[in-house]
Amino acid sequence: MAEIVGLREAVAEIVADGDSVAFEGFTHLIPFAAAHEVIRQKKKDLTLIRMTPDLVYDQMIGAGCARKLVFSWGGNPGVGSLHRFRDAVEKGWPKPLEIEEHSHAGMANRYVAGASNLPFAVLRGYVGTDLPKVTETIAPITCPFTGEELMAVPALTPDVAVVHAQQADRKGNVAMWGITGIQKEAVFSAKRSIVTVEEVVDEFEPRPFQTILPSVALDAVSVVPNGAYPSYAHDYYPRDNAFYEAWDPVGRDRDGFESWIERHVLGVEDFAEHLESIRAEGMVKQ
Amino acid sequence: MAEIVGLREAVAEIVADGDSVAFEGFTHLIPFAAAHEVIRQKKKDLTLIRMTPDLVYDQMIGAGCARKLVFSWGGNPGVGSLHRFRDAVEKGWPKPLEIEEHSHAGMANRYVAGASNLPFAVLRGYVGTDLPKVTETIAPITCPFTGEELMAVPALTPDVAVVHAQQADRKGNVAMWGITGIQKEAVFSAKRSIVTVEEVVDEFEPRPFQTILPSVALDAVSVVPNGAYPSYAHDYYPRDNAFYEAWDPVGRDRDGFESWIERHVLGVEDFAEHLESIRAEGMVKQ
Amino acid sequence: MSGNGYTADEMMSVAASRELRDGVVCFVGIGLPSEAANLARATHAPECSLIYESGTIGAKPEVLPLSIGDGELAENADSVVSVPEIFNYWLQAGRVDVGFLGAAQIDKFANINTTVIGEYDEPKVRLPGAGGAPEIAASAKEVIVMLRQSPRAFVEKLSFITSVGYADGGDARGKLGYPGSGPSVVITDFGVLRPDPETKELTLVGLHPGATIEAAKEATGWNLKVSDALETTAEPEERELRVLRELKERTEAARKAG
Amino acid sequence: MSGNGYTADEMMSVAASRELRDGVVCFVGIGLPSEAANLARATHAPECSLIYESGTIGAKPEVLPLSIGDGELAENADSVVSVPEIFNYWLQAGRVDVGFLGAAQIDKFANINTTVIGEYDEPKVRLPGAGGAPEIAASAKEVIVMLRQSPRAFVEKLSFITSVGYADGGDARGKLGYPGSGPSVVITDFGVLRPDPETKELTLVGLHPGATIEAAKEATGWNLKVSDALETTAEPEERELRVLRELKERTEAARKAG
Repeated sequence: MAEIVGLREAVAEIVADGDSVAFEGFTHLIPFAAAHEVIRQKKKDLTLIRMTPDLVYDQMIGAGCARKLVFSWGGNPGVGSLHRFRDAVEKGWPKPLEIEEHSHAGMANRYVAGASNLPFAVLRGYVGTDLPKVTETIAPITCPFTGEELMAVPALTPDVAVVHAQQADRKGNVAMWGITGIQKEAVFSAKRSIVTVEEVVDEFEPRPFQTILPSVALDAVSVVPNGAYPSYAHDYYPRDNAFYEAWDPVGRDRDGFESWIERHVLGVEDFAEHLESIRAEGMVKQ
Repeated sequence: MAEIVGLREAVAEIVADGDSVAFEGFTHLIPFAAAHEVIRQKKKDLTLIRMTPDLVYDQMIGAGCARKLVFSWGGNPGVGSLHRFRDAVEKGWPKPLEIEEHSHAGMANRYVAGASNLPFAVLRGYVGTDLPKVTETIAPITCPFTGEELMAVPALTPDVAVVHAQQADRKGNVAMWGITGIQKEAVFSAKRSIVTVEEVVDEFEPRPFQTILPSVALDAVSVVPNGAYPSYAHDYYPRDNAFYEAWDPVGRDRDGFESWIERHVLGVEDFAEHLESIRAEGMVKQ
Repeated sequence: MSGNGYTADEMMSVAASRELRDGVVCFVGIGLPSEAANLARATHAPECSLIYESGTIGAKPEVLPLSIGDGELAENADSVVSVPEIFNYWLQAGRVDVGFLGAAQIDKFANINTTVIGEYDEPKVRLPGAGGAPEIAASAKEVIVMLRQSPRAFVEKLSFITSVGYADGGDARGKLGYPGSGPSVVITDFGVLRPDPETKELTLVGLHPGATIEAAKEATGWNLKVSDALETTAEPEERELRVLRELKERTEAARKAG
Repeated sequence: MSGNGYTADEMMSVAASRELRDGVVCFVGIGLPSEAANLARATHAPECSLIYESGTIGAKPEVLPLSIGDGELAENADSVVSVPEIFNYWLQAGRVDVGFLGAAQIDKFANINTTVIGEYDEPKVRLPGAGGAPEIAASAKEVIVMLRQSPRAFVEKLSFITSVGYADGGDARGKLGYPGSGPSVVITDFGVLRPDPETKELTLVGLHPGATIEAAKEATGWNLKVSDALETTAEPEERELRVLRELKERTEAARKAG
């Protein structure tokens, strides 16, 4: 059963040093506010799991929260590289980053297996690619009925899943709509969960392609307006493409990055202050 | 891409003697109209696949369409036995019926595997029960990562899936809502599909828990108002519980059954006439 | 009808409803379990979340569903999901606290038969089959079973094991690797049975008012063990009886109208 | 800019868009493939159904998405489903007619690298990685690849095989057991390459107007084979160019506003 609590309290109670954590949101509804709270609370040695690391993990990696990254596509979409991710992989700064690399289909099915309490998932993939040479968590498996050989990948079972959604009701049921990606599976695969939402409402309206995460499947729900910025929340605010472009020079330089994190994440109280602080520097268009 | 065609034409073109067919709908939206059309066209040697055979398969079995039944729960819900099903299993009337029996979880995962183009699915089940002694399509499988033993079941890949839904749009996209059970997986696991709908609309309204089957995943869409009667169509008409109770004495007796099928299915032109004909005999409450 | 105006079936439903703690996630079988679970929700357990295998989560039916997928179940549910999702993401994933099952036959180790009486290939009675029961029995953290006690239902040896309770007893269930811990209680029209902590054999631990040890033993197809600390079930409270009867009246009225 | 007012990149997008037949289900990669697929949808293939890996089916974007999950994609889609469903029920299930991919590097058998340049453990360039490409390459009935031709992109040996084209050529792909038949065409800024029916080696079968065999060979890191029946690509029609430019202008405007 979800409790509706402040984000600071939720992160303090639910995320521990050394945890494996999955922040999900496929371009849409990326939980930036929760990630910043993790950075502010200086959580460390985290295994970060996410299909598309995006800026959210570039920031957490650069801030030194991560020991390992499990992922399938690491870029700044439509812009270029994730420089903090590359600096950690290529140069070990601020600390070495172990990586475990899959395809999207592999990651998605690993979450499904975790959500289903199965130790592995099966798919048609990886054969003939070089991924099995560099990733240990891929193994052949034979169909007991047809003898056909397929590939197995182990379940993802993060200690904590963190997602952002549009709305919660007063009982802590959560509604998200638009592109909902892998969020349900991430939450269901995890031992504990935090959901940030734009707002709490008395009742959900029917929406196209709406997904409900029932309260009984969740632990903490925190209200954080604009909590997915600079990604977007369908029917609330658009993606700030300009921020994604502006991130490129910030992330490119170690000192510039550290100064940015200090000014806009570590040096502020919460996500509302973060938004004010980047707006004051002209980094926000909205 | 779905064509919007008459049900008679759809069944004639899409269902062949000897096919494996899955008529799905979990209490809700059971495709009775399509089943009657199959009976009227005297299709035979069908392998009938369905989690809950219900009256719809009791009628098809009694009418001699079936060679085999793959299922997980065969009863008249809240009423009692399916007498035609039992007569076929126990006495071989009107012809012997081979059965392949699973649990709901097994059947559901078999459809998921079929929909995913995988030869098998994995679940935690069957161990310690007598089902593996009587059902050949259950086999142990070992996790290549943990060594844990689980159970595998082969994919269901029906030749034809048949479901009923509330609405189609003019392009043949289909919307269903309320309890949607296993219908999406049944359609996606099948080589061909027929969807009957209550009506065609210009545009779908958002509905709670709505599922869309895109036109490109379908073959034939046929408009049949009340096509799920005596089961129900959420927001259209309720379940006719009285018909389910009235079925018990009809199904109990071979002659009574044959006469009923002759009068109300074989002897009518279409489902609208069927409804008139049972209403004339006082069998319909609605 | 017992002395003070309630039937043995009503006592059974009330006793079973009391086993459901408030706030739990309960996977409900149709029939008697559904009646008891909804009685609990309408009395002492308003916050329990009822799941039906048709895919409804947090169902709040006003009348008892005749089938497992009545529209009533979806109407005010917190969520409605697909059947694979209910079985994989909820039941198998260990999100169900209590599985609430009926049965045609049960043995002394709380294994359940809902498949056939007699030989599988030449059955005396062909029952409906497994449905959701095997995986509910496997994966719910705890299982409550309710069925009327009789020598034909409480048998020494099942014709068919559809759903596993404690297998051959002792630690046999543990070796099967199921996530759930098995049946914690069996509620009948005579009383309450619980598995012995060691042997896992079902033991009579409670008698409903008016029932006797002798009658309970006669209604059991094996030599039923009786607890030294046998308790007597508290009679149905007025509110429990009223709510149960109103629920059944509403259900009957809806069924006739429907 | 070529003589009559279009760039080589525009020619590439137009040529790629022409490969998409109307009515097909197309799984679209972001960037150049998305541009070409939406050009096709806005010209000769209005009924093609565009799928993006974020879960949108029948997406109809008015501007090109910057990322694979822009809200624009969900807005008018026929359906929006979860990521597992897109990969399992659509792509792996064989419901995708055409996979439309970009690449960082490609080899003569149309295998693709989007992972690293150099050694995996000490990469010269760390690329984004696999994303959806390996399974698109595996399971789409047919694959269209588009990328700019250069010796660094068209290489004799890939640093890393992220997605399989024809493996070592010949019938090597068949032995991998994938449902799809592999890349049918590679569109570049120089021309059109197709796999030899026997050896599966990419062969230059078409040159865009103004391009030469020599230039195409120089832009290729292996000894590029040239078809005896080399064709010349038809120049972009006025409508194709206009629609492409309007699409890009709308996209640029939305990006600046957004």
